[in-house]
Amino acid sequence: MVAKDLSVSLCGLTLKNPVIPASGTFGFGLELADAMDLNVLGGISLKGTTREARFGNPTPRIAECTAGMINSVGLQNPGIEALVSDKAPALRRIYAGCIIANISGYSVEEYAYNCAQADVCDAIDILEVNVSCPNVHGGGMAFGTDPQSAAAVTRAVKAVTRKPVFIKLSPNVTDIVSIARACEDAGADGITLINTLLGMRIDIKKRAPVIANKMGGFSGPAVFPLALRMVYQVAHACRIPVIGCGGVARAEDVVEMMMAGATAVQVGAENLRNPSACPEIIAALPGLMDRLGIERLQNIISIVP
Amino acid sequence: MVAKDLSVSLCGLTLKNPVIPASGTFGFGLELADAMDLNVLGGISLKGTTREARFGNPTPRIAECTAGMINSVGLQNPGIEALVSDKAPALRRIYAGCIIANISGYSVEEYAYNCAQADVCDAIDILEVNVSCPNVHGGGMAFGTDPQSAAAVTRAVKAVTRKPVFIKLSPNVTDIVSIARACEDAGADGITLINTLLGMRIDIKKRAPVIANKMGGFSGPAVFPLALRMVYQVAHACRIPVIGCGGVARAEDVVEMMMAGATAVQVGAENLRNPSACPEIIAALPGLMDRLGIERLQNIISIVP
Amino acid sequence: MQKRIFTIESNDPVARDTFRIVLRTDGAVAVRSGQFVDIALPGFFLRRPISVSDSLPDGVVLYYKVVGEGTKVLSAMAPGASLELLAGALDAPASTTPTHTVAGLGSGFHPEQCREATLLIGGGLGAAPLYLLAKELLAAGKKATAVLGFNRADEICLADELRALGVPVHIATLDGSVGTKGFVTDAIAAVRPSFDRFYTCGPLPMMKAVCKALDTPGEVSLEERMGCGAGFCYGCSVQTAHGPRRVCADGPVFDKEEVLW
Amino acid sequence: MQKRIFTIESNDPVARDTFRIVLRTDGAVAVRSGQFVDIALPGFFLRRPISVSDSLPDGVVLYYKVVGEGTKVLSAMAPGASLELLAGALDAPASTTPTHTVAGLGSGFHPEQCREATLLIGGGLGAAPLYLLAKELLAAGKKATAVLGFNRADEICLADELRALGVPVHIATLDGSVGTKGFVTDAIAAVRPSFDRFYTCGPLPMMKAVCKALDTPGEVSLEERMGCGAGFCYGCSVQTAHGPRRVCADGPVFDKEEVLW
Ligand SMILES: Cc1cc2nc3c(=O)[nH]c(=O)nc-3n(C[C@H](O)[C@H](O)[C@H](O)COP(=O)(O)OP(=O)(O)OC[C@H]3O[C@@H](n4cnc5c(N)ncnc54)[C@H](O)[C@@H]3O)c2cc1C
Ligand SMILES: Cc1cc2nc3c(=O)[nH]c(=O)nc-3n(C[C@H](O)[C@H](O)[C@H](O)COP(=O)(O)OP(=O)(O)OC[C@H]3O[C@@H](n4cnc5c(N)ncnc54)[C@H](O)[C@@H]3O)c2cc1C
Ligand SMILES: Cc1cc2nc3c(=O)[nH]c(=O)nc-3n(C[C@H](O)[C@H](O)[C@H](O)COP(=O)(O)O)c2cc1C
Ligand SMILES: Cc1cc2nc3c(=O)[nH]c(=O)nc-3n(C[C@H](O)[C@H](O)[C@H](O)COP(=O)(O)O)c2cc1C
Ligand code: FES
Ligand code: FES
Repeated sequence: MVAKDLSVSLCGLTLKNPVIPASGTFGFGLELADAMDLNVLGGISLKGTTREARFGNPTPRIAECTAGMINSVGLQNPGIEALVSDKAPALRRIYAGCIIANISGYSVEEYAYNCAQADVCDAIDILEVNVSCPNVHGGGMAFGTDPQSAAAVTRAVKAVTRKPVFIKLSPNVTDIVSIARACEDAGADGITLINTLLGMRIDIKKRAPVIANKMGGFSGPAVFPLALRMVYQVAHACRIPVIGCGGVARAEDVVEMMMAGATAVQVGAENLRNPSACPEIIAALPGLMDRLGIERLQNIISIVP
Repeated sequence: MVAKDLSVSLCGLTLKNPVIPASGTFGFGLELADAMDLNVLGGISLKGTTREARFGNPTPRIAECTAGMINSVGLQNPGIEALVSDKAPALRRIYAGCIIANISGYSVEEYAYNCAQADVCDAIDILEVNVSCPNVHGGGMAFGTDPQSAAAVTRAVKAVTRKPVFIKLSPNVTDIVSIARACEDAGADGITLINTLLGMRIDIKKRAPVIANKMGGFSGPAVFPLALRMVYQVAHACRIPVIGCGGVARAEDVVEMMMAGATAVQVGAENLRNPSACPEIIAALPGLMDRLGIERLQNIISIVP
Repeated sequence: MQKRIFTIESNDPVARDTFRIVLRTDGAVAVRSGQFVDIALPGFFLRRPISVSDSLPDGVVLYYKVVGEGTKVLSAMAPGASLELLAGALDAPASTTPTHTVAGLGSGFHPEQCREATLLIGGGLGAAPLYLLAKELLAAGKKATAVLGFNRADEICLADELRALGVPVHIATLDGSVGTKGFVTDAIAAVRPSFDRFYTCGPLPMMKAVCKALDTPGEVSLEERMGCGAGFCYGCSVQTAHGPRRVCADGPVFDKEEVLW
Repeated sequence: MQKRIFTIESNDPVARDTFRIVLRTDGAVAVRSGQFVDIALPGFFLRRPISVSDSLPDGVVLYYKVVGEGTKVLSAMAPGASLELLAGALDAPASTTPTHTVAGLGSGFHPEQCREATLLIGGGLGAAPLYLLAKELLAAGKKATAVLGFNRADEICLADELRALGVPVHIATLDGSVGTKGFVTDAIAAVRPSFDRFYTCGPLPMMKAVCKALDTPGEVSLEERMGCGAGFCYGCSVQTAHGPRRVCADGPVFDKEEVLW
């Protein structure tokens, strides 16, 4: 087999491969440093961070579904200060790839504040602004459900950072394209999609919701066709790069996402059931590329018209 | 085991059980008359019907997904005239349960016209107005994605029929509750949800979409947690009954949907992989009720607060 | 229709990426040529439609090509394993109990329409259903000749089996490694068989070329992605000269005049 | 951490809805008491966390109760079948290759904190990890007494196994069919054992009552729905006196003072 070129170019950064553990499903990277060679990963998206430390939602926070799961972790995190002064620099010391800080907030001002803090942290390569967390009341998702507020967040964070800004969008919307376009027009450097779908399970023995918070974010292989459709739509409607996410579990899914228009691909829930999902996907890519006649992964981005 | 009461009351009609094959996944019932005793079914929702006969979309119209499928049948149907003069009466001759006509349209006027035609057909018990088909350009889904147009369709059809009208909503929306409430305020007798999600698959060997129409309606067990959440939200926000649909494949799913708020439950994609899914679910219900300590299914509707 | 458990008796490679699988069930089987079964595979949502190549008293013989994930899983299944098939049911009253004689799904070929002599034209695994058809034709006293097309020598299958029935078999290969170099139409032109009706199964472009080249009546077997495989989802519809038709229930076999190429 | 294939050696019912499963792997195992493994089950998305009840040189013994769909599937699996477990790895360098000595996931009990004598308090299958703990304590020359609570006689398990180690076992049953009628706290009050540290695993209300009733130091083993089972998803967090802690990685065993009831 000829050597394959897995690298992709993302906002001027070169990722050795397009595979990135998705925010919230890989901690701050540090938690997995003993279990694998992190440096095989194209990038790492860190656990979503707010201004203040948060415990998150009450437990149970996890429910099983057919081919997926619901989580309502609710942005448990140590706060932006701990991210920039502790977590991200610690990861940088052991990891040379692309480090993506995932930023949340309860107001446009908080998003801007957090991004300003992250901007001065050398360990961070990209800011991924999460306007789509369904697990936090009064915050998160609401910003991602209409074009105006998504644009407002985008403008506010672009004003305070020179790092590339990806806006991470919610799939719980009628028209993903209008929201993505609004972010692009407001200066976003890229779009990440999708975050989780709002879902629910009931324990029919207990006659009560499984999740303490009743509902939570649904993701996993079950949501792949929906995520792929949104990646395709947004990649065809915008000129900025898209990071595809949602249900990716195999090398085949990475290729499918890229053909739909993704420049890089995040793996979420699959990491939870298989902590070595990302290294395994990366290891499978060259053989798959060979079978599909692909020399450079970069060449298949948006290859489907 | 004590005899269990599976019957439910829906807009004054008594269904012997809540299990109904969903529109488009059971033809006009007639296609399956040789394969099973139709009369075990609580109701049958017929293939979606438009004013004119339609061939539907080009093939391939079907794509496989993890725990689900995409269809882009595109409302192939023989037209409203054939429904009321031929299909529905033929089904009534062999089937005594609740017959639900599923009505589509390209304009508010067409919806009203089709419902007026169906209104005079004695064989039809309930009109299910599909404002949520993602497979037809310029029609269908658009009416179900904002409250005003969903209400406009509701008012128009309510004006021409005295049969109970269920509006079948699309899950491809930001706020399902506002749309359901608008339908309720406009006079709807009930809400059916969910229709399919807009999804896509790419054939990575051919580097082309699997579905000729590129995208189609995604459904099956994969979408259950999303459907359940919407049923819960709408059942708790509206006073009119909800028919729950989306990913139901087992008796347990029927119970879960009813606990979330559904008065009756439709089974869609599962019929395609298992044509006797509905009779099997119905046969499994009494044993499951026994294990869960349920005497009357009617009593568990909306039991989760 | 009925769901029915079959047991794998054998499942062996017979040509490049091509497997022959023999399935037995508890009860009588009577499938007609051109009909198919729809196989449930563990881990996959939809069933896989596969034509019946031979109908045994209590089983079926199928040939399948490993083209994707489902057929790959199937090819790894060992004798003794069970498969749930969706099949037809002979004289089925309203009941889902799987106790009826197993029939195939779909319409099947019409060997009774052949007066005296026939030409069977297969492309790749399209040869599979022609085997059962040949048996039916020979049993009815008709004469049959077969022309089979393949890409390359290592893909050839069913030729020996057809010959064993007494059917003369002519091969066309794209690379010329066996028989006529080129398409089945080239082999037909070379052989010039005489027949009053043809039956064809294979890739669409091949069948189209065949129908254009031959002016006798003929039947073609179509393929479409299927949802239900049994006529009630309208996933497999094609436009025909007689209006919309479901490949699974109204076909897969159609008169060549019906097909709008 | 590492993923590791184990083979089922035996999988037998030992009490009402309760199974004992012995799993062997290719290589060394060294699990500490209170640790768990996270089992992948075919057809289910998430793994199932189960405490290790005994650590064998090349395997583990687990006890599980059939409470839902996953444990039902597990109970139907036959000896010889394989299971993929997520487990810990002793002295693991950065590598996902499953070749390290298998450790358990999570923190485990601290038998070294017991000075002389201990009380082991189990509720239902909470008895399972106490077995390995008892072995560790006895090996270190400590004395152990066990009090186990069950709803009814047919649920009792692990009592004989603990006795076989030489541990006196006192039983409480809710219906009074065996031992003290009532809760473990009733049995403790009746037996009045002497100990300088207790270890408890069982339903939360039981452990809460135990911690309130006993004023010696103690450790409790918590349960939470888990996502990753290995410390990086924050699905299993609990608030403790020392701030948020992950049950899977910082626990499942906590000092009784840490737990905010
Ligand atoms: C009536 C009929 C008879 C057939 N007879 C045979 C036969 O005798 N031998 C044989 O090898 N093949 C036959 N096929 C084709 C066979 O169904 C496909 O090759 C098979 O479904 C591929 O499955 P897969 O999981 O390997 O492919 P994948 O591409 O992984 O399958 C994904 C989905 O697409 C469907 N699909 C993929 N290719 C086809 C296709 N060509 N036709 C219909 N559906 C497809 C699958 O069923 C599945 O739902 C027949 C098809 C039809 C419609
Ligand atoms: C650290 C730890 C150790 C455990 N040790 C044991 C043991 O030794 N023996 C034993 O029988 N059980 C033990 N459990 C509980 C065991 O994990 C559950 O009973 C089991 O996961 C139920 O699976 P199911 O598929 O049968 O239930 P379902 O209800 O069908 O499972 C659905 C989902 O909920 C999760 N879940 C359900 N109940 C629990 C629970 N009580 N705790 C955590 N997750 C749950 C499942 O893992 C799965 O993700 C332990 C739990 C934890 C957290
Ligand atoms: C346990 C868990 C925690 C998550 N936390 C975050 C988060 O903090 N920030 C964020 O942007 N997305 C978060 N997500 C969403 C994922 O990053 C991803 O967008 C989503 O799960 C879809 O991908 P998947 O289907 O591969 O899981 C979380 C997902 C899971 C499962
Ligand atoms: C093949 C197919 C055809 C469908 N046709 C219709 C239709 O004509 N009208 C309609 O309202 N819904 C139609 N639907 C949607 C289903 O009725 C149902 O709402 C949806 O599939 C979700 O349920 P499921 O997950 O059980 O499939 C169709 C679904 C499928 C799979
Ligand atoms: S596949 Fe359903 S009608 Fe043919
Ligand atoms: S289950 Fe993931 S951190 Fe504990």
